[in-house]
Amino acid sequence: MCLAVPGKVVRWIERTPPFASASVEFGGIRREVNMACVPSAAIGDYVLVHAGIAISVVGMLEAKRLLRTLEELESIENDQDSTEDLLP
Amino acid sequence: MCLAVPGKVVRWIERTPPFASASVEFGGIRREVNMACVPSAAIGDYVLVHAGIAISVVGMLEAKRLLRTLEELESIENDQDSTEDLLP
Amino acid sequence: MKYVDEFRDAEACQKAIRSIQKDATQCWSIMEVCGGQTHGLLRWGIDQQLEGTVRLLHGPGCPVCVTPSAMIDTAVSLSRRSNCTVTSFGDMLRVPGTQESLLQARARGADVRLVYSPLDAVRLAKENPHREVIFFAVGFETTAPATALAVKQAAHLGLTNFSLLVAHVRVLPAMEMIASETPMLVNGFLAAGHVCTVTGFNSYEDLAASHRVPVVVTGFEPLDLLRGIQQCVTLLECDNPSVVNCYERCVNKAGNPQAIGHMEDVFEVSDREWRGFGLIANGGLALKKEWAQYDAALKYSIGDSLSIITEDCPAGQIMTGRMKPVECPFFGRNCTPEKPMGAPMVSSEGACAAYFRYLPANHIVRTSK
Amino acid sequence: MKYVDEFRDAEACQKAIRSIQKDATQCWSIMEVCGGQTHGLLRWGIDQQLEGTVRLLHGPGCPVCVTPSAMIDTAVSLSRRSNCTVTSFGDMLRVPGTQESLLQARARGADVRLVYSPLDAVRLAKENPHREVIFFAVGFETTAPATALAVKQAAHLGLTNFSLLVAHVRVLPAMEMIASETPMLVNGFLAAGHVCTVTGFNSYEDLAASHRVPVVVTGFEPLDLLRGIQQCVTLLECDNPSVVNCYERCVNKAGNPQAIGHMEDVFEVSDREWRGFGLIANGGLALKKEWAQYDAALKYSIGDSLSIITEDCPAGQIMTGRMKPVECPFFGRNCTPEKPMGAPMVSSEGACAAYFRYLPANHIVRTSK
Amino acid sequence: MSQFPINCPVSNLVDDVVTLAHGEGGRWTRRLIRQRILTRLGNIHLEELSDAATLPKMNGAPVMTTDSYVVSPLFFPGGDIGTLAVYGTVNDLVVSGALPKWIALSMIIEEGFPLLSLDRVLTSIAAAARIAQVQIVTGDTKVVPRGATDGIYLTTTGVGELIEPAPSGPRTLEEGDVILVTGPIGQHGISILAARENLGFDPMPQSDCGSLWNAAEALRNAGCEVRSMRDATRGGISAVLHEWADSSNTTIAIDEHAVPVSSEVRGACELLGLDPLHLANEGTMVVAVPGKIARCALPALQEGGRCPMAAIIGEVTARRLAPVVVRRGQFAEIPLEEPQGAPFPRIC
Amino acid sequence: MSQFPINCPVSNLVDDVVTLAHGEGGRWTRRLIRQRILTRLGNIHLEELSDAATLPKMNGAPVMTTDSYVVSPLFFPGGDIGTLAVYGTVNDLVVSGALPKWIALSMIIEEGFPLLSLDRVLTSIAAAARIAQVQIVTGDTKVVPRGATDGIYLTTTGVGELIEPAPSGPRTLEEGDVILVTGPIGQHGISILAARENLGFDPMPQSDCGSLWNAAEALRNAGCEVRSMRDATRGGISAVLHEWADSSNTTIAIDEHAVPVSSEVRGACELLGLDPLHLANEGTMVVAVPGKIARCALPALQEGGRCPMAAIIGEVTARRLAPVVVRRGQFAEIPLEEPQGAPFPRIC
Ligand code: SF4
Ligand code: SF4
Ligand SMILES: [Mg+2]
Ligand SMILES: [Mg+2]
Ligand SMILES: [Mg+2]
Ligand SMILES: [Mg+2]
Ligand SMILES: [Mg+2]
Ligand SMILES: [Mg+2]
Ligand SMILES: [Mg+2]
Ligand SMILES: [Mg+2]
Ligand SMILES: [Mg+2]
Ligand SMILES: [Mg+2]
Repeated sequence: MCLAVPGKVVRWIERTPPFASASVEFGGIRREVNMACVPSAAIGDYVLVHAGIAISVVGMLEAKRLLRTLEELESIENDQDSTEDLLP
Repeated sequence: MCLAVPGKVVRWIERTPPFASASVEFGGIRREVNMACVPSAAIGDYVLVHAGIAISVVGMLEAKRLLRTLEELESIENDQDSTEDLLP
Repeated sequence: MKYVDEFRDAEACQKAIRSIQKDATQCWSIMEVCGGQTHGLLRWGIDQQLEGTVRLLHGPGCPVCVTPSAMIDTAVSLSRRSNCTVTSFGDMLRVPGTQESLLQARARGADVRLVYSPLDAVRLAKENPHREVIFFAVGFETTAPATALAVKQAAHLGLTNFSLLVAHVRVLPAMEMIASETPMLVNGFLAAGHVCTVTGFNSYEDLAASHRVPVVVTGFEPLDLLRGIQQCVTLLECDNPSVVNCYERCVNKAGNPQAIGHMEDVFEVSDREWRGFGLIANGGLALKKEWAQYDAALKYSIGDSLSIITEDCPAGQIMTGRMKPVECPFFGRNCTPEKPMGAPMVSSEGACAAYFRYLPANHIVRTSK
Repeated sequence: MKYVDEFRDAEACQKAIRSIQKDATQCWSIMEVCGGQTHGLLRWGIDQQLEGTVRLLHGPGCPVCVTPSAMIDTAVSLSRRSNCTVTSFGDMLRVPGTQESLLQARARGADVRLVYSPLDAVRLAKENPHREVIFFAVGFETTAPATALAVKQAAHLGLTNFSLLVAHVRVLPAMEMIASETPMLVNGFLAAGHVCTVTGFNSYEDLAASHRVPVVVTGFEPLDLLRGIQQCVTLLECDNPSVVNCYERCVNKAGNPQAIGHMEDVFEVSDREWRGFGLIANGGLALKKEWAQYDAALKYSIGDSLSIITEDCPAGQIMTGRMKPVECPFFGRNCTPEKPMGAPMVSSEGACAAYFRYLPANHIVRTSK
Repeated sequence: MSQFPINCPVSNLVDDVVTLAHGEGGRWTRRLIRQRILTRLGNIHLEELSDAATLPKMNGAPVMTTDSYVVSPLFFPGGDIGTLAVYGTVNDLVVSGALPKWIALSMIIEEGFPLLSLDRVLTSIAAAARIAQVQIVTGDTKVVPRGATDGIYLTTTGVGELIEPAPSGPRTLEEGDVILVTGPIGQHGISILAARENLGFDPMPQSDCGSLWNAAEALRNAGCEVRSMRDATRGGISAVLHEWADSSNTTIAIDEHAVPVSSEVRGACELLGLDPLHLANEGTMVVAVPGKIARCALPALQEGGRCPMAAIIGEVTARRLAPVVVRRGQFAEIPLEEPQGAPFPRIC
Repeated sequence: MSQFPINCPVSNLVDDVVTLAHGEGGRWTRRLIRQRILTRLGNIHLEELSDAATLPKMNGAPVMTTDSYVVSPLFFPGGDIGTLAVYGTVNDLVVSGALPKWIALSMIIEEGFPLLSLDRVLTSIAAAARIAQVQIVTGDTKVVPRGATDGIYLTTTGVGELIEPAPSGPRTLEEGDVILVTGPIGQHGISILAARENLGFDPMPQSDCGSLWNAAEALRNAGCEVRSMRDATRGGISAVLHEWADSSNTTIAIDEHAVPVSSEVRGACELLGLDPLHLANEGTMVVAVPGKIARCALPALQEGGRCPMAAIIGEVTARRLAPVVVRRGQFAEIPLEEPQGAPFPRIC
């Protein structure tokens, strides 16, 4: 029940809840999203959108941290070498 | 506003007004007609039907009388003879 | 078909025509009151064949034609309400109001339906308890008993979603109005046979006597029409302005007592505006107080409204016999059944439509395609 | 697309898989709570690639699957009323009640519409003032703020023709119920990332501590899922039953205060029957008294009704992790997405449907055409 | 952003009605085609189930016609929308002088339409195609949401092969040509009206819905030179005669008493204020032949063409202002009104 | 006896909308045809206004196809129901290896449909027919009462002439064959969905609606042997691949990353939970060629066929249980779901 997609805030349209809304970009398209739950989102921020409303601002630093953690996995792994047999 | 057609009463269906009705024959077909205005119509009588209701019983004798009147015209006319030039 | 085919016998008709031609010493102006008679005369070519013998004037005989445009506007506005269904007879739907016709309203989304009988509108109300079904009741005394029975059926069934927008008209006051014209254009009337089936013809005695105009109760088949004309000519020739019944198989002097009873139970005589005529005293029927709950005008708070007649169409001239359709400057040019300017060109009983359809081939003014 | 593509990087995923395989000393049973996670795991083949390393159990994560059939029956009966329009999300419409689904009702004439957002249902009510628009509100805490905003918008707009049939469920009580099963089947939980986006994860501390079960807040992209599994395995391997957030870019410990605020303004915690689980204390959300005018159950006098579960489908077994879909005797034989026997085969998030769609080609039991 | 109409696959299909899933081109569409359509209409071309049918080469010139059928009610005494859709298109080919060969069938079905009704329609199509000796070679099925149509609409497109010599066409009508009809008129129009409006007629008037192949073939076999043939569908005999008169710049004169009309149609027309000349036919055509051919054409139709009620109803005359006139006994000739639409009952 | 629906001639026609009288076959129908249809679509066959068009003899085998178009909304970015109806039918002929020649056009119009919208549709039909070099040779117009349809439905039936050698057909697909698409997928599906549901996307995604003639002709000109071509309409690429795999008893493997998808379609699909492989296309086809032909087919499509985004997306492999599998990077091969209906947005 929780399909939610990150999109970039392009323009605020209305600031007052419950009708607060902004134009948000997903890939090559934009659409209007209810922003009542993310009042502090700034232009350029990514928000997570579910059922027509933004439910959070996506944290850039946290995203980078996760990807870095995984890169670290890689370096750990590079010390070893039993790879090929695990690919499908 | 007064298209009315004679049809033959074939069967009484319901006797109580305002729902009184009978099956009436027109040419090769029959249909149900409201009979509230012709309570005395008998099977075999012709009734004049307008907008789904019978508004009178057609008088057989009167019909014959009219046709006879016209036949009489004919006999009167037959005494004379300036006919052909009047046809179109 | 019995009582139909015998009265269409071509040979007998020819004899009747010759008889009329023989009897008539002058070209009498005879008005057939009912549009159905107009159509019969034209469909069978009687009009052509009596040309020069009798001048046939086409009377006010189409209730559709005489319904005021303001009344149609009311029906249109009711039909636009989201929970209302407006029902009426076919030709009524096509008559333009001041803005549009019911059919046009329907093409724009209104719920408008054609019924064959007022009783069908009752059935529709019964089958659709959540919709308000309004029957736009037009017609002469011929039709009024059917409407009266519809109201009685609705009452029996306890329906609260059925009502009438009443535009019933009475034929006699209009005939009186025509007869009162000076100079008087009409020498004799062919009274509307099917109206008389209901009402009888006692009431014509006064008209005939006071205006010295013969009134012949006449049917619709060609022989009936010819017999009526013949009788009228005879009465005129011997200067006998009396009332004669030539439609005896369907009409009694006193009319149909049950039909009158149903009609009088439900309706009372009232003044009514006729399109082309103006307000006619006692010219219509209205629901009696005790049936007020079935009156759409009360139910939906519709005020009285007289139309201001601003139309170019000289329909009043046509319907009072002062002008023949072909004499109208618009006939067949600006005004055709496809693009009618006035009601007489709309209704299939309207005199102008009848002329347009049935005029002899070599007289027809056909608009270019 | 930013924040999507990076987390689908195939090479990084392969590394994470290898890392998990390296870390796991035994085949842990880990339950992903949300159906979206189930689909991600199957769509990317993670399930296959971790076979033998981790046993993935599919949790109660589809609000559609857990909506009681009696509730659907209520929605169906509302949709059959002549002036009512019932709206809901797509998958909800396909779930059978005891008699039929909303879509089936629609095929038989009911007014049922699919909406993308509860806010669309408000717009529908605004645009159709003469119809009663009912939103059948299903969903976890992820969706509840949107429903709450819909009610607030309706109030702002002064709409009186909008109401909710509330079937919102809360995920924590169901997790507690699963964790309380003896013997305990689940070694660790992947908490539903988008639920936590709204609620945060403070509330999981008690669950983790009292049942000694690690809870890892996990996202939906393959890398997120793998990172969650990896973290869970790590916690399990070092016997550390704590709560860890692996979906940090979207989830704060305290959740989204505005979303919680809107949700709590409108809803209060209540007991609720879950299909396959029975009555769960505090397992749902209900409208607060002050919003009673938007409660379809009150507006249309709908009584409480617990379904008597007589279904053959062992959905409860599936949703509590006691049985895998392929272990169900009906799976792929009597029960397919075209002819589902139970909710988990209907919803696109249902575990059985996910298995049917994404099982490795050589495992698929395909029904004959 | 407004609500979505439900155009999603219905997983748990209602078993006895058509659902949107049946029209989505996927598994359910294929099942519908295999279980209901192919079983009834199957032939080597249709069974290919490809997007287009590749057909045997033709010798003669191809003749092509299309019509959509939106009749209400779908089932009526004497036929249904399926029979209409086959015979209507076959007859358009036949009157063009072609041998009907192939039909493409496109169905637009309303969600909720009973599968039993669909079966009935398909069975009618199959029977009519067999009788008319045409193959349904390709088709299409769309399902539209409830309320978006009236149960089912069919569109048939026919391809036939011209048989030489073809009728010379309505432009070639000339003074002295004779007009025939192949049977009693107005049957279909009255049948539809009575069934749709539930007029409660007893017996229910029967439609004349059927193939005109035998009639056309009988004229060819008898070697009759034909100026023009036309199935008198919408607008009835009147529409055909008006079109012919206008394109040949003649006036066509009809004797009303010579026009065959059944007693059912007669009665219904009097009651409802209709003229049979304006009523639709679906298995009755008007034929124009040179005056000298009338002697040969009438018996050809009555015997070889199996049209016992065929009749000569009038002739082509020099152009007057009215394109079509009707003679009623010894009365004057009266112009026949051009149909402006489907006739409907009048009470006035 | 119930009320009559109003199927009577509207004497005083509403001037700016289609009325029932326009569909009754009489004067108003003729006027509609003359003033609006012939002015836009006219050609010697259509101008005959006869019940059937007699066409020039053909040398090759006739190929026939039909489809009804019930699209909602009627107008969408990149096309409308008129363009769809022409290109859809043209493309069915093209992918069958035929030269499209003639189209029969049947319209079912709702009473009240704006004449301006009808003009727009007819203008689109005319433009598409010109581009696709087909003639609209015969047609039909029906008008149904308000509420009985969704504005307008079109049915087009196309007849073309087979160009030898024709594709050998999906049954002939074999291991090692290569699968191509002619352009980015899912454009039409997303365009329609966004326009219908008023999803407020900016820019509005454009449909790919167009003719496939150039693509097919480019393959022929380059001498490429083609196993099968198919316009990937309802059900998208997935539907075509499933059908091909089943009829050739192979498994088709697709590389998801190789499938061209525009950024608009990508964004919309993520947001709405859709898979572009299941979305409809209206000017994009799937082509199967023998493995050795891939080198020739791709540049032929990209250059001669004016399909710059054409791509090789997968290949035919030995039959496994799943008819179609998708590879996503280094992940496992996952069976591709067979479309069960038009995809619709999920939030769950
Ligand atoms: S012809 Fe037209 S304008 Fe003239 S009177 Fe008749 S309806 Fe009126
Ligand atoms: S396979 Fe079907 S019957 Fe078995 S648990 Fe899943 S939904 Fe229920
Ligand atoms: Mg045709
Ligand atoms: Mg035809
Ligand atoms: Mg024809
Ligand atoms: Mg198709
Ligand atoms: Mg319908
Ligand atoms: Mg096709
Ligand atoms: Mg197609
Ligand atoms: Mg195709
Ligand atoms: Mg046609
Ligand atoms: Mg509609």
